[in-house]
Amino acid sequence: MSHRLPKGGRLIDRSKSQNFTFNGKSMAGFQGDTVAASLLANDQMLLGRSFKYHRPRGVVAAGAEEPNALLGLGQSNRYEPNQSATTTELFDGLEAVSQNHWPSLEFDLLSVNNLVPQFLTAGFYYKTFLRPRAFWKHVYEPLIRRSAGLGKAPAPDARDPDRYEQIYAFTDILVLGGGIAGLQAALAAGQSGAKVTLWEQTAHWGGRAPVDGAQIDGQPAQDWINATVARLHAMDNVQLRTRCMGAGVHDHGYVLGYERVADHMPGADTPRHRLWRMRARQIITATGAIERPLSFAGNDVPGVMLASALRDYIVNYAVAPGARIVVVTNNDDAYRSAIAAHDAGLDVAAIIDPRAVASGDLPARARALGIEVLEGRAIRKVKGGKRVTGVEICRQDSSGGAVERSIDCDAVAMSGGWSPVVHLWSHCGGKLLWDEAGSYFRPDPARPPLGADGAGFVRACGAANGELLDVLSDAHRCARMAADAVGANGQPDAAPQATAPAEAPMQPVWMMPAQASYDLRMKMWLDYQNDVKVSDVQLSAREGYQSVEHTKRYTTLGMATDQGKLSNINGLAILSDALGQPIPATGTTTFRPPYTPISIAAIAGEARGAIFQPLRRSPVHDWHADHGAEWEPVGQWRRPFAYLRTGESRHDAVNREVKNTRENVGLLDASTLGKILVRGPDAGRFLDMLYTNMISTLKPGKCRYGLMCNENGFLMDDGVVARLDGDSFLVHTTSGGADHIHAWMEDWLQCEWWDWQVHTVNLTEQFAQFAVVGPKARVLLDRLGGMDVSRDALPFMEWRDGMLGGFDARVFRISFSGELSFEIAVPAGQGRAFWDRLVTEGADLGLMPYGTEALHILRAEKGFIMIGDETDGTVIPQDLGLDWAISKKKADFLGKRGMEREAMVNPDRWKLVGVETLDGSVLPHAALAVTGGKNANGQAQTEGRVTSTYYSANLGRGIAMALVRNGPDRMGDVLSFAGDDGKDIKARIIDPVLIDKEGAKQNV
Amino acid sequence: MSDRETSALPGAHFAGFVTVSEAGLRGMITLRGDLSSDAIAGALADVTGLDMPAQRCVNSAGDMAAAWMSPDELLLMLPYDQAGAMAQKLAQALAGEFATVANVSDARAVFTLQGAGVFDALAKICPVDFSEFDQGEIRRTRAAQVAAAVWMSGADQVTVVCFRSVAQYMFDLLSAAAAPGSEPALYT
Amino acid sequence: MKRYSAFAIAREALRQHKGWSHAWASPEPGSSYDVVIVGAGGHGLATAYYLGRNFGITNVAVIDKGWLGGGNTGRNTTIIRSNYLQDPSAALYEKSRALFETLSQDLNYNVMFSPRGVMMLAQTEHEKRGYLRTERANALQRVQTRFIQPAEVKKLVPIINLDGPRYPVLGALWQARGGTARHDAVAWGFARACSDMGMHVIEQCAVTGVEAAGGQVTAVNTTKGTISCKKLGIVVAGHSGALADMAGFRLPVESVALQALVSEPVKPCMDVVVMANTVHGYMSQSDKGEMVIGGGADGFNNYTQRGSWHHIEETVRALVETFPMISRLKMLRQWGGIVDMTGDRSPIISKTPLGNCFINCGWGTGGFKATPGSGWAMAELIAKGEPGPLAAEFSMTRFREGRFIDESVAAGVAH
Amino acid sequence: MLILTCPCCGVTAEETEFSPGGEAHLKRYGPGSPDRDYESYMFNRKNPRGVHFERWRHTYGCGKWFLAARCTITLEVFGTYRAQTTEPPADIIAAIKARRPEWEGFA
Ligand SMILES: Cc1cc2nc3c(=O)[nH]c(=O)nc-3n(C[C@H](O)[C@H](O)[C@H](O)COP(=O)(O)OP(=O)(O)OC[C@H]3O[C@@H](n4cnc5c(N)ncnc54)[C@H](O)[C@@H]3O)c2cc1C
Ligand SMILES: NC(=O)c1ccc[n+]([C@@H]2O[C@H](COP(=O)([O-])OP(=O)(O)OC[C@H]3O[C@@H](n4cnc5c(N)ncnc54)[C@H](O)[C@@H]3O)[C@@H](O)[C@H]2O)c1
Ligand SMILES: Cc1cc2nc3c(=O)[nH]c(=O)nc-3n(C[C@H](O)[C@H](O)[C@H](O)COP(=O)(O)O)c2cc1C
Ligand SMILES: [Zn+2]
Repeated sequence: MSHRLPKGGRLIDRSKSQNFTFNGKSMAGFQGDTVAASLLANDQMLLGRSFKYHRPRGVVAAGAEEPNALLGLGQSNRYEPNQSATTTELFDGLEAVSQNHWPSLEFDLLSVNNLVPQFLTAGFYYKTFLRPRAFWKHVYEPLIRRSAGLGKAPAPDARDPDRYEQIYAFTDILVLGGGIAGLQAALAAGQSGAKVTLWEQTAHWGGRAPVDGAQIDGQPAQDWINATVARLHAMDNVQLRTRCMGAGVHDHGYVLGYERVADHMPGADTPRHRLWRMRARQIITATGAIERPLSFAGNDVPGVMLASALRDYIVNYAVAPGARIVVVTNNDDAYRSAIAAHDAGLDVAAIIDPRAVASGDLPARARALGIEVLEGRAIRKVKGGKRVTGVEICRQDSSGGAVERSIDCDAVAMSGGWSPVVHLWSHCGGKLLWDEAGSYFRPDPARPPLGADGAGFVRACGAANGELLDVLSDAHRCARMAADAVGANGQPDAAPQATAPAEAPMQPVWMMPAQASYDLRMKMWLDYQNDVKVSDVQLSAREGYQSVEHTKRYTTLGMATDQGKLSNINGLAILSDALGQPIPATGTTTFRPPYTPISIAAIAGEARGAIFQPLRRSPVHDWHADHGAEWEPVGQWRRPFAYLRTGESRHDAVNREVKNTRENVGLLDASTLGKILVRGPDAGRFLDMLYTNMISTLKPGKCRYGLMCNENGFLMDDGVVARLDGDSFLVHTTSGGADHIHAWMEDWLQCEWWDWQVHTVNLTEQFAQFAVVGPKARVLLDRLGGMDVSRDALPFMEWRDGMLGGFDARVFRISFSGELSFEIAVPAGQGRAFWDRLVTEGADLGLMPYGTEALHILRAEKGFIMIGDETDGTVIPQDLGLDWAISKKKADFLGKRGMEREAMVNPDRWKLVGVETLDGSVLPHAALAVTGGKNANGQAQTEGRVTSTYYSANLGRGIAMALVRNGPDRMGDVLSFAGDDGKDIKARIIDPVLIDKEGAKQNV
Repeated sequence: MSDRETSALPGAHFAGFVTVSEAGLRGMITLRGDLSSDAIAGALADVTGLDMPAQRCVNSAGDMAAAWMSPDELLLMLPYDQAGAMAQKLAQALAGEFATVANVSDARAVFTLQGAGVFDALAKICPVDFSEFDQGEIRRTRAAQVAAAVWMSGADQVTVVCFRSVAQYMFDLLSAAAAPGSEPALYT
Repeated sequence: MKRYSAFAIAREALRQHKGWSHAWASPEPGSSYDVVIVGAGGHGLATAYYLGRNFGITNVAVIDKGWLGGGNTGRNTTIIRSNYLQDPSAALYEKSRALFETLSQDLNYNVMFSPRGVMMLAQTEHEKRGYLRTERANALQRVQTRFIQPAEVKKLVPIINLDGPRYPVLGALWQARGGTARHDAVAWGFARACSDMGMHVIEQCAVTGVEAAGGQVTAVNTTKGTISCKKLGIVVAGHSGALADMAGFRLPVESVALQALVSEPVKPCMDVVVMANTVHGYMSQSDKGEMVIGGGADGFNNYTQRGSWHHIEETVRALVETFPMISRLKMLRQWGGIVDMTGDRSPIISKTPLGNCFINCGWGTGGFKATPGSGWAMAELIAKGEPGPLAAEFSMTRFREGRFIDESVAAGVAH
Repeated sequence: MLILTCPCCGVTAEETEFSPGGEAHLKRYGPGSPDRDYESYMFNRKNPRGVHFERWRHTYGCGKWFLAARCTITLEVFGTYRAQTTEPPADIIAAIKARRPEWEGFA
């Protein structure tokens, strides 16, 4: 029976009762409990089922290393699977459910797997399920998936209602872990004058020391801890934070901290988690050590737990995991657990110690209390199914054949020694040493992780450094070195002295008994959650998966949610033994962040919903939204695709806009177009390099259309350049290209032609820019007044500055539609007022705004190319018949060399033409023209591709452009485009310019 | 026309553990040229009365300020309606120099954060150590996913400038960072 | 080699599984081989396997500096698809996908190829047009894909949020017989089959130099001595630059870290692979139950197998937006691999300036799916000394000739 | 997650304020240049394991490009310097030599 003790409990407040449910059953605990503690207090030892065999699972640990006690917490939108009961604080109203069983925790049908463990060995699935082939997808895999997977996933449409946030912070010295080592390190570092931050993952300071009963400077550890925390709080240069776990150490001193701000007070009006992105110059890991289980048969039966955990439950929470306890240990420390249990009034049936003699102070003390100590002995087997009922004892140096004695008990406390928590040391490349005496890996100070300056930036201290006894001076020393490294040279107080009973050496015991038979080894769990046993690791070695990394992946050892905190060292000891090599030759697997799992939500942070990504808005964005705009994302901008009137389809709206623009007047928000000022004595020369055509010859007041290629010769951007004056040009780019082209210009100016005198200024957002397009465009501008926009005053491809209708305007006479067209730029702040004015003044002229789709159709009717449609990053200007825009005179421009390559001058390149279906229908997007043959790989051969295809309301039929092999030489030829359902579509090659070939409309 | 021009988010205001307000229209002029040259410093002083600011610093006098943006870029801040004329004056003063002047007043949005926790809010979105941030210093950086410039414009007051098109994003972001109940107690 | 089957397991179960022997032998290197393959990743091992199977060349050593399969083969997100746009890519990846269909049976090793379907979301008009283009190309390339509408997307992936505020799902390119495979098993299965043909798979043996005479390769220097060879295949992914340097040439390749992460395992909630390229995230659920998530690549050269954290944040944000229910799952582990990126994001299977030395590299972020096909094509190149039709377009000279095989053009990415 | 110091504005900032720009000190080959030169300029890269000279832009700061010498194996940054140079300056070379005596030098 696990139960609450009548007295004690360091961390609980008995005056604050908290009600919760487990699998629907009401239970009560106290404030300060962890969920695991309160469940044990309610005699709930069985908490879940294991991954593979669905074996019953109970609590093994009391902290972050817990592999078993994972629960589903909360309901509906706040439901969360796989929450560790040992690190979750109890709160009133908490709802928990157990996981991985069907139909119930007590009775799990899939535990039949457990009946045939001989078949379900490591890697069995690689050897079977091979036939029949289709069964893998339809039968075997679904079965495997259903039985795997631990907790239930949240509902498909669950929406997490909580808030999450992230924060950047900076510190000289970051101390991870608030045990006595961390506190002392923070104190000494703080006293040196450095800026110090100290994080503790739990809600409490002090770590293990208060549980272990240590004395510091002659006072109980707890008193020293309280005093030290108070001193630290009083220091301006020290920041302390509990419930904040060092999750990962990354390059150049970047550390992630996972702060569980409100997990213990759900619904509070605060962020639930906060992710710290700390940049530390020095990091001290004072993360303590983790006790190792022992490998004996049945070591996974609920009721078997770590000796330190048993002690924690008794001392911290006044919870007794059992009434009659057997302790099994290869070291002196676990005797403390026996003593604590005894002191709490529990029956300690025996201490089983595989060492030949147990002679330290602590064993002596235990014996003095009347506890029986069985030396040289081992647990042969734990009895019981869902709960320990007893143990069988044998000699440690046997094969376990002979049972010497059986002891009834309901809890077993085990200790196989301690392993320093080296995770954070290792994340960024810190290397480890094997410590023979303690049988653990600890940080090798000669091979730390290296920072930006090439020097080590992580140091370990205390138990995390393998220093189990002289913790405080180690921490002190470590802090002083870290302070030195950051140039803080204040003199800290001397390190305090801790006193503890002397401990005799531990003896490594990797298997119990030492020569255990196969039957026993098959029941010795290494990885509790993933059901990896001693026999599995041995099989893996036998089959040649000899690298520790192979064994990990073949057996899944250490791949569960606890990442092998309990199992890894034991596992690699077994592997080393099987391979007949020393443990350090086997080495560890790679330690990877996070230290314990962190919420996906915290990683996403605040970037959700409206602030998921920036959305760039033009100055008239709201007007569009209010007038039926269907949006089209263009980079981070939104542009109206079309403006839908009530009851109108997208298609109808587009047709209306297209027709109206050619018949009356259309209005386009072109504010998103890039506008870059290029200025300086060498501006012309620079633009001649950037554009394929000649720009330097452009006269002030005039505009020219230009093409930009990358150095492969591929067309990258196009747009109109206006010459403002002798040494200033205004370059227009595509909406998506503005930032890129600006960066591209700066790259060339700063890194290649740094002696050229050119400045660029990105003015994209300075101006709102609207296109007024159509036969009535001039009428509209004349109505606004203030500027002469007549044909003579402002001819095609020229621009003028002036006041238009009282607005500061720059008017360009350019056309992307073939219509009479003006693009008018006004300062962005005037954009909305100017737009409103145009809409009002144009109303009786039939003015309608049009969106990007109409824009596309209008340009396609004129055979104008569109970056991103006719180009895709593999098209050169020559492919598009734009040879006229490639200067023959210039010795060099970006892309010229690339265009010289053999594949670029190949006469068989596909070139731009118009195509029209014989029946006037609209060609499918991206349709390919087929020739009928097959290539060497059996693929249908093609000779062309549709790049743009639309229904033209003006022409009343489908129009399209295509890239076709030798296309311009094949006018009138009929191509076969592969249609849907294997039917070909016949289409004729035509001139791409379909409207007003002479340009009469735009020149009026 | 009285409301001929508007700032990006007129009147936007959020009261969290710090207040976030859109600051309205501000005049801004970009001056490009070698800031270490005497000619440019001279022109600046002549036209504005301001000394050339040191690297990453802001010099101000009255309602005008000059901020060092890069070795060859200066940002001049002044009342919105003076920007056009000032840009012209500067350009004239710099005629013959390799220098470029552009009025960029409309390209930006400006926010004011006020309160003891201004850095606590900003620390959530800017990867900057504000404990090393001095009055008179301007820091160009990233605010979550967009570019921003930040400086201390008064006691417990920070000014944040971003591009106009992302004003709403910036405002939402700052409001979320300043949400009541989310005080991180980092700088306070 | 002992055949694997349910029957064999049952028999072994009765004798404590003592009858199993090494899946692959681990011999000391011999002094000379007909072919030496550097790199015992999936591609290197597959190359050796098809050299033996298709060309009867079995005097082959595959040498790896670490544990086999420990490079990108052991750290990728296992997406298998062949819905590529350009003809040469579609041919190669579809060949590979087809080989995956029967790979478990061919190797007598269950590589758990799971043709559960791969879906690439269209979240902008531009992206949609790109996928429509791919769909059309695929139809002619004998790659079975289909553009599906949002309702079908939701049916296949109930956890998806179709109308996120920023990028509503406009449809998806769906390859029903794309999927995943158990990545480690692919390497192990090939290694076992190579070993069975008498080839030497040599681990923990780094190649440190390449020897040549008269413009022809003669041997490699390794940490276990010099090994002569008549032909050399370099198949070392992220380390291609280093090997090319040893062989005296440079590659159009840069090595960067690419990251991935897994969540804690949960019960089945997502049956297909989803790639959301506009927001840069992709996710599938492994048979064990973790959500397997691919992150972004660093932009700077890096050999650390650790990437920069911000890429993880960007990916996770994108996925929370796409699959809001993952918000309350937890990240279990993150890691990185060093991938070799070419200028057009397509691989290289090519002769090199050094005679009888061949290279297979540049798979970047997406070569796991190509493992058997790449091995097939590389084996042909090594055996014949000239590329066959599958490899013909993938030569390393294509860049200077201007014959890019650019897959990024139709809004696709290359995972 | 790297930190770099921009030599143009003096700010030390994290990687996310910068954009990487590939190998530094490439010599541009334009029209008429031999295939091999063009290929080496455009495509072929040293991609070394060890000391690497590379381009970065302070995108979210002063906007300037600069160059960095960095180790691709340890990620140690030996120094950053202005982009307006065709080869690494002497102090950078010295800093690298001090840390990597076996380094063969810039070639
Ligand atoms: C995070 C991540 C996610 C990915 N996701 C996908 C995906 O979803 N789908 C997909 O198709 N692809 C994906 N990829 C890409 C895919 O993993 C690779 O393209 C593929 O695995 C490459 O296989 P390989 O055999 O060529 O290389 P590797 O598996 O890397 O093998 C190369 C081998 O060469 C060895 N080697 C190196 N140098 C030497 C030397 N000097 N001497 C001896 N041996 C040497 C290495 O030790 C290594 O084992 C992903 C990659 C990563 C990193
Ligand atoms: N005698 C033995 O065998 C033995 C063995 C182990 C420990 N000990 C005792 O343990 C104590 C060691 O002191 P210590 O301070 O080195 O260790 P500790 O275990 O007391 O404290 C470590 C602290 O770090 C925290 N922590 C761990 N990982 C963290 C992370 N990633 N982020 C934030 N916090 C994290 C833990 O919650 C804990 O509070 C002493 O009392 C020592 O006597 C003794
Ligand atoms: C598809 C896939 C699934 C994985 N699933 C798990 C897992 O369930 N648990 C785990 O700990 N690691 C998992 N990993 C990560 C590996 O543990 C490991 O991090 C990865 O292979 C890289 O190797 P390294 O971390 O040893 O460098 C998975 C990796 C891949 C590629
Ligand atoms: Zn800078």
